[in-house]
Amino acid sequence: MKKIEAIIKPFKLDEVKEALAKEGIQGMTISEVKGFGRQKGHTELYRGAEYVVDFLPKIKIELLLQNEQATKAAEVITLVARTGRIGDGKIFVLPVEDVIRIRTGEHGEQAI
Amino acid sequence: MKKIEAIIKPFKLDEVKEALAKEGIQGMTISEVKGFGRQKGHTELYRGAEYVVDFLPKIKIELLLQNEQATKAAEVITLVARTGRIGDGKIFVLPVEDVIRIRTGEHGEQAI
Amino acid sequence: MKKIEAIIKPFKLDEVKEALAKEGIQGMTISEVKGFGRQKGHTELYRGAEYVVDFLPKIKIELLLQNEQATKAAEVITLVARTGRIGDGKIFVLPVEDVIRIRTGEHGEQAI
Amino acid sequence: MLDLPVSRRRAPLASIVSAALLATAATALAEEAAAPKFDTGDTAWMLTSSALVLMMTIPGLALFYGGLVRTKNVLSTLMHSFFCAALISVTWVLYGYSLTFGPDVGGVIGNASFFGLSGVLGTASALAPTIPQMLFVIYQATFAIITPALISGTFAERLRFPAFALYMLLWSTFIYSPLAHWVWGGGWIGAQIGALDFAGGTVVHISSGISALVTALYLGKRVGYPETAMPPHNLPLTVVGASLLWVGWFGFNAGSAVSSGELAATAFVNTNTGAASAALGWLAAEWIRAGKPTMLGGASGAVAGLVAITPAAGFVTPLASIVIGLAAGFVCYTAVSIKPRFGYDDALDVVGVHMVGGTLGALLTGVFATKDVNSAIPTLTLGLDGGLLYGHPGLMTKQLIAVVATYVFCGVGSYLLLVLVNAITPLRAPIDDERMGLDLSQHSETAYSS
Amino acid sequence: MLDLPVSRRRAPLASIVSAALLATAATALAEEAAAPKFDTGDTAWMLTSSALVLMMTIPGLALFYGGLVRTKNVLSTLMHSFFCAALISVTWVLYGYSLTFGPDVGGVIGNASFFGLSGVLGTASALAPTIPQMLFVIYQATFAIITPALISGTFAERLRFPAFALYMLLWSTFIYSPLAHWVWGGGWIGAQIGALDFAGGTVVHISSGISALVTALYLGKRVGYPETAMPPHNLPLTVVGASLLWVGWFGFNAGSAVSSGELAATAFVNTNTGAASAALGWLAAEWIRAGKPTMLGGASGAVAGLVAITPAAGFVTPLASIVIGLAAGFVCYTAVSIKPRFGYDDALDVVGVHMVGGTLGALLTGVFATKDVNSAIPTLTLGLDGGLLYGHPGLMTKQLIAVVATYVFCGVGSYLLLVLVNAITPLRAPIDDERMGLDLSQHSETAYSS
Amino acid sequence: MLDLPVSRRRAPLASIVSAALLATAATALAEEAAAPKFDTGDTAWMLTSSALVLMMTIPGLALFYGGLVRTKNVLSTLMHSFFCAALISVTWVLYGYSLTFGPDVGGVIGNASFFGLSGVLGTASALAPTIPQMLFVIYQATFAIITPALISGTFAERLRFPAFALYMLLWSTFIYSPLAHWVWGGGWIGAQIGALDFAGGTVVHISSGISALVTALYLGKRVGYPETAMPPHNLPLTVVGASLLWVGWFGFNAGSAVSSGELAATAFVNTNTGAASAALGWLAAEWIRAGKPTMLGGASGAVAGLVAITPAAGFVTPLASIVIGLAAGFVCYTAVSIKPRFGYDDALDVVGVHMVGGTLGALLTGVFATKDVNSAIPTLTLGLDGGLLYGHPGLMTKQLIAVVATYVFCGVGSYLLLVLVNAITPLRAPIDDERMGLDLSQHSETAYSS
Ligand SMILES: Nc1ncnc2c1ncn2[C@@H]1O[C@H](COP(=O)(O)OP(=O)(O)O)[C@@H](O)[C@H]1O
Ligand SMILES: Nc1ncnc2c1ncn2[C@@H]1O[C@H](COP(=O)(O)OP(=O)(O)O)[C@@H](O)[C@H]1O
Ligand SMILES: Nc1ncnc2c1ncn2[C@@H]1O[C@H](COP(=O)(O)OP(=O)(O)O)[C@@H](O)[C@H]1O
Repeated sequence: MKKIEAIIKPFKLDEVKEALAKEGIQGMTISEVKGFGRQKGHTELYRGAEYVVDFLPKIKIELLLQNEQATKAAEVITLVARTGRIGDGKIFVLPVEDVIRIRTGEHGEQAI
Repeated sequence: MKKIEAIIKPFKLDEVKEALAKEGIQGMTISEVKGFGRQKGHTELYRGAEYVVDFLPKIKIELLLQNEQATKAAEVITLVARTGRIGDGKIFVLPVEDVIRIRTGEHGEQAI
Repeated sequence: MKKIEAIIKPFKLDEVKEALAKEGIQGMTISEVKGFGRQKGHTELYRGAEYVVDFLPKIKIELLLQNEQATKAAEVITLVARTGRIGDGKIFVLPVEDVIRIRTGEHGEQAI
Repeated sequence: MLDLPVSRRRAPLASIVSAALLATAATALAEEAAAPKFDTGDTAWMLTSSALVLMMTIPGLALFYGGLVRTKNVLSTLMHSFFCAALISVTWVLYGYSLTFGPDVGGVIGNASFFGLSGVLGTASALAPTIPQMLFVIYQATFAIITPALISGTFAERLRFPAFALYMLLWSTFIYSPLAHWVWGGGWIGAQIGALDFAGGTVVHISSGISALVTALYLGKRVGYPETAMPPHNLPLTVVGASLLWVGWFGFNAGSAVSSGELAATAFVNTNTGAASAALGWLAAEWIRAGKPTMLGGASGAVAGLVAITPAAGFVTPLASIVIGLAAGFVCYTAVSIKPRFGYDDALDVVGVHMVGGTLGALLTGVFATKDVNSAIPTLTLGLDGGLLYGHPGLMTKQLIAVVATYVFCGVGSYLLLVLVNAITPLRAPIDDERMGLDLSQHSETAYSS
Repeated sequence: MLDLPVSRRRAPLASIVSAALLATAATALAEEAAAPKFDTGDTAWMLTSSALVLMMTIPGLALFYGGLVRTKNVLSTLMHSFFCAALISVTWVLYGYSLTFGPDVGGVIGNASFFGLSGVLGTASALAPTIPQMLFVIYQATFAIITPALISGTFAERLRFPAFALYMLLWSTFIYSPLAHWVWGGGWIGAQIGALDFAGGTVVHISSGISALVTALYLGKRVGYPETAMPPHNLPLTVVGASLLWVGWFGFNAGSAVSSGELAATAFVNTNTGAASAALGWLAAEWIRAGKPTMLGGASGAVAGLVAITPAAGFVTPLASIVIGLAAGFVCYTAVSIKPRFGYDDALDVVGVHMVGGTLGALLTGVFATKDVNSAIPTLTLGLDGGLLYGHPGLMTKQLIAVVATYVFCGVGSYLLLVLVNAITPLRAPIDDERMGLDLSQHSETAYSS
Repeated sequence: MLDLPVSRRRAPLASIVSAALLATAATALAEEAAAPKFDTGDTAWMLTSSALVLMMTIPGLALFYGGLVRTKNVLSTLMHSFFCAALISVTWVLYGYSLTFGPDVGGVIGNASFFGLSGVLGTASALAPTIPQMLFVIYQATFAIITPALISGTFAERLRFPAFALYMLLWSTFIYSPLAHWVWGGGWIGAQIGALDFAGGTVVHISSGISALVTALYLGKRVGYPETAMPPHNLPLTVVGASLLWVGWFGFNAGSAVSSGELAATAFVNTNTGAASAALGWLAAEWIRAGKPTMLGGASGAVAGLVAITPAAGFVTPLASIVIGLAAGFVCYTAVSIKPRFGYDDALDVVGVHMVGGTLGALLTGVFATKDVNSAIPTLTLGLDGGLLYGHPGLMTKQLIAVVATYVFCGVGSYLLLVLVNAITPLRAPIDDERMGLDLSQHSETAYSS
């Protein structure tokens, strides 16, 4: 089992969700995060003063999947979330030791 | 050392926190996330139009623990966060290589 | 490659960000979380009633780095985020299996 | 009630009631005299006051309450005030005004003369002889709107919407209209007992407060109360609400002079002074007892002071207002602090603020009322020219009778209505709906998105 | 238009227009009579009304719209209303008032006499003989401000700011001023046809509504509409906005009596009744059709009712207002529900609420208007003493002419202005700017931080 | 000051001061004449104005400032305004009104005649002969409330609450009351110099602005300023605040006519025009200098314009208001932009807006004032019938004296009070409390929860 963490541009969320659903992926957890990277931030104005905002809004998607599904999911996200412009985001793949479904107490792949 | 990530229903947070505290677990980090899964979303109304909201509010608990404590904690959460209905959430167990306590610079189990 | 997750006091974010940038670290993802630990919460008042708030606002920094950079980054954060008082936070180091840059599809260290 | 083309000016609402009623209630009724000549200044102030009092409910009260609930219930709470404004605006025109201010039937209720506002155009009410009766209708409508809306603070976060709508409809019809008639419309409390209520201490605040208590007891507690903390989701909204209540209350109290002159000015000063003193009183009590003064304490104190000064505003001096305000701040703070001991769940403290504050104000009116401020007092009180402080304990008795009558009538009445409503459609939301929040479960809406 | 030191009182705005214009439009023009004697009560109410109507736009409309957009566009949406207040306040003083209410040129436009408000001090307008003309200027300014601001709901979330500013400037000058002149300022619709529009059904609501439709069609849809849900980012703001619109509308409608007497009172009652009934109507429709009544539905319904009652407020009975309100609730709900079928993206439903509600109100005024409420009707309508219900279908014809003329003039005019503006500076924000949000892309600001 | 049962009407506040004082200050003092006959229209407008000016502080100013601070300090910032309303409402009744408007003692202060408002009932003030003195009391109270509340913008996010409360109490007593007495209450600036200040340019804005500067310098900077960006946590709240300030300001300026007639109307038009022009001016300056116009810029500009037009509103023409407004927009924008160079931390720009805008307005009043708008000018200014533009440089001198006197008195006075307060209870919150936020550290509260 793998955990996939994808940082994407917020307006891509709906497309990514649908593409993953098409792959048969039935669950995911998302959160609002802020990212800092090569994509430069923007300048904001405040009564004649300017200040730079480095952190840009991103969406983080967390996915627990079996190994093959994980590979597939990473590919799908890479494809769908891409705009080709700086700031499209990253995907991290992490090892997972166990998964439990709280409702049933099932462990492992059953629980995904 | 393990990292436990639990996605639970928001109204269960207080109970879970107390149950973990009873197990001697002294620290945790939580955040607001949104989940998508078997539990179906709800319909919202907007001036005669309807739209479906898939993502439901969940709480994510992050816990860094020694191995045995981790097993215990996962059990406790499974027990306490359960309502028996779809959407109770998941627990993920991830391997961890090191922990540092910023205040002291301690590493490893000392730092938990 | 490692994933570093640091939980720090919010007002330390700017300093930490700058210190990491000085180390040549070009990207990071942050989110607002709430922490519970040895640092005790505060009491709030509500029309003559008092209630204790255990969870305190923290910032979580997520960093994907090559192994040496990761060690260095953990050191820098430990140094800069420290106030010496309870609640300074933790750093967790997790193994990572792969990283993908969505814009280019690059994998591994290239993609960081 | 009679429609006179009168030119008498600047007498307080209540004075005219009694005067008119004691005199010749029967005579002028049918005959529509020549078109009355209105005073443009009085009319201007009453137009403004009507707008101000509506502003108290929407957005004032809506925000005051809406900020105090949890995020998942804010829309349902705003809806409580907003729906009362919509519903009662219509029923008031259809029948509410007539039941309340129509010609008296046995000291108990108004008759049907003014149903659909027939016969109102081109006349003046004897209660407000210098303005068009049409304006008196809408001014009074705003009082009829806010009173049931005040109760909604007690049942926030758990009442089903259909039951809410029905309860408000029945309460407004069977509790508010009779009570307002008794006190202001020529009924027994105002005209026969001679109790003083300048702008609605009994009619608005005690009535909603005691009904809130009965409702809280009948409904039971919210899931998780009191173990789980349920902090206000947006206190700035509550502060805005309290501020607009404060500002709008000038229409409520100074408007109750039903004229634009010194009585209105005095009521205005007393209203402001009472609100301010009570804010200071509550903050001081908090500072002493809990160690810190809070913003919510200041806001709650101001509202408590406004409640307490309401029956007194046109009868007492500004210095008396300071005393009334400080007392309200301390007493209501205490009432709210000890609520948990009684075990009922009055979610947003309607009892501690309106029932307690209203009762305090009604009784202190019996202490501080003075002919120096309002020369109509002897007529109104059937002979006493002031309160306890001026050597007339008799007024206290009258005030007590009015208070007790209001408690009994509204308490019992609300209980019966709750039983009735619950038999027709369940009051409480199912536990899952309550957990999910009333916004989603009752209205399929979410307050905040990104 | 003539500046008379008249003492005639309490006639509705429109009545005086016609009366004055039919009579002796030429005579008094140049000669400044002895300083007119103003009525302090009328003046007080009109000062208040002016403040209330400005409050409708800022913060009322700003919040009503601001709460409905997504977080990234809230400041740009607030700016739409705020900037209209700033811009048109100045142009109105410079030339707008004069073009609208200056002496008539061929039934089409006012002349330049009052440019820079020269000659205004110390006079009264024949349209408002008991108050200073200076006050009439500012009262009318608040109408000139809100009308273009209403349109902004249609182009929210995608218009570039420079194009917005230019469009509003041109629209206000070339659409609003002529149209308001035609209806109220002595132009052909009010003075020659004799159509009734008490407070701006055609001038304010139909005009902004039809222009909104044309603008939505011309601009195209927002990126992602309608596939992506775009839920309101902060409905409590919208509820506050709707509440302040409701309260402020008393200045709009009751203020249109331009006096402080029974006509103002009746318009006040009708306004409140219409708003309330429409809120109930919309909620009922929703409950039946979608299964739940919503807070946004209540708020939208109230606004729809306020729109529909606007042309009628000083001409109909309170019972007629209930009918008009209920109809507005049902009809506007339906209009808004079926919008998706037509495929244009009227972001915040200006068409469904203002065009549809305004048209409904204008026509129902033709049904329910009655001399009993407003004795000036025969003068205004050139002889009919009421509407369809009172046996005079002729009024409907007049109303229809006014409505159609407004559609044609504003529809075509807006289209031409859009083409012109777009040629000068692009209307649409580039797609990336739209995605990033107008707050950042147009104003370099973010609404909320921590 | 004398209590006359006068019937003179519609003269501006200031004119009566001088007239009355120059004439026979001694005579009528003790003797209470027969009950004065009040004008209901004037009274209606002043009741409304009093409500409007209170609305400027709560919720207007509270929101304007509250939206600009960081989330952790919003309640403490709201509290600044709310607490001033509570505290000064009470002290004004107890002694403030008397010190300010009581019979003059040596041109410096009022005496104790009106302590506790004794002797006020049943009389009129010579400054407002057509309304009850009771009403003049509360109208002036609202000015006394907002002035210290304005200062709070400078010390936001770092002042301890106990020190805040004490500072406001002392400032109001020892700075505001004397200064307002000098300018309006019969003291040396108004009555002997003859400087013009229609509605509070010196008394309210320069006084609070210079005190803000001194306070910012004395207190030192917030932790992290200016390295760390401290963006406003909720700009929509700020926009609502600015909008309510704009609307409420009609009570402030048009109310300062203390009557309901043409002077009020002219002041109303000028106020609106000044606000609007300054919003445009600020936006233009921003657009030119920073590349984008911002919503906060529009809101700040409007407030700057309102400040600048305040002393002039009843003395100048609408066209002059456009000039004054545009100048205020440009100048205040510049002042605020260059603030960082001076190194003090005036958190919410009280200096740049109120000190600079107020000074500009006071001086431009010296340029544009004209007898055509206000025929009382010759009496008020001891003989000059207008300003620089009308060939009378003498008025500029008077204005300059008033401005400089206000700077010196308030600057030195505030400094002394700060030293005193700090000796009694520390002004600055400890660094950890400041970091945690004042809401939690001073009030044990959190603004927003879920
Ligand atoms: N080393 C990193 N660790 C964690 N998150 C990162 C890292 N680098 C980038 N990110 C995240 O990915 C987002 C996009 O990265 P950026 O460098 O701007 O563009 P790109 O993805 O095109 O290389 C950032 O906003 C940040 O959230
Ligand atoms: N594969 C997954 N990866 C990440 N999070 C998941 C996954 N599946 C479910 N979740 C999270 O768990 C929550 C509950 O899952 P759901 O399928 O609705 O019910 P259940 O937990 O009863 O199986 C979801 O809302 C989501 O936050
Ligand atoms: N076991 C844990 N698992 C996850 N997060 C933890 C754990 N212990 C502490 N934390 C996080 O670290 C923060 C600081 O911990 P705390 O015990 O208060 O102080 P210190 O870091 O000085 O030991 C907590 O608020 C919480 O967010």
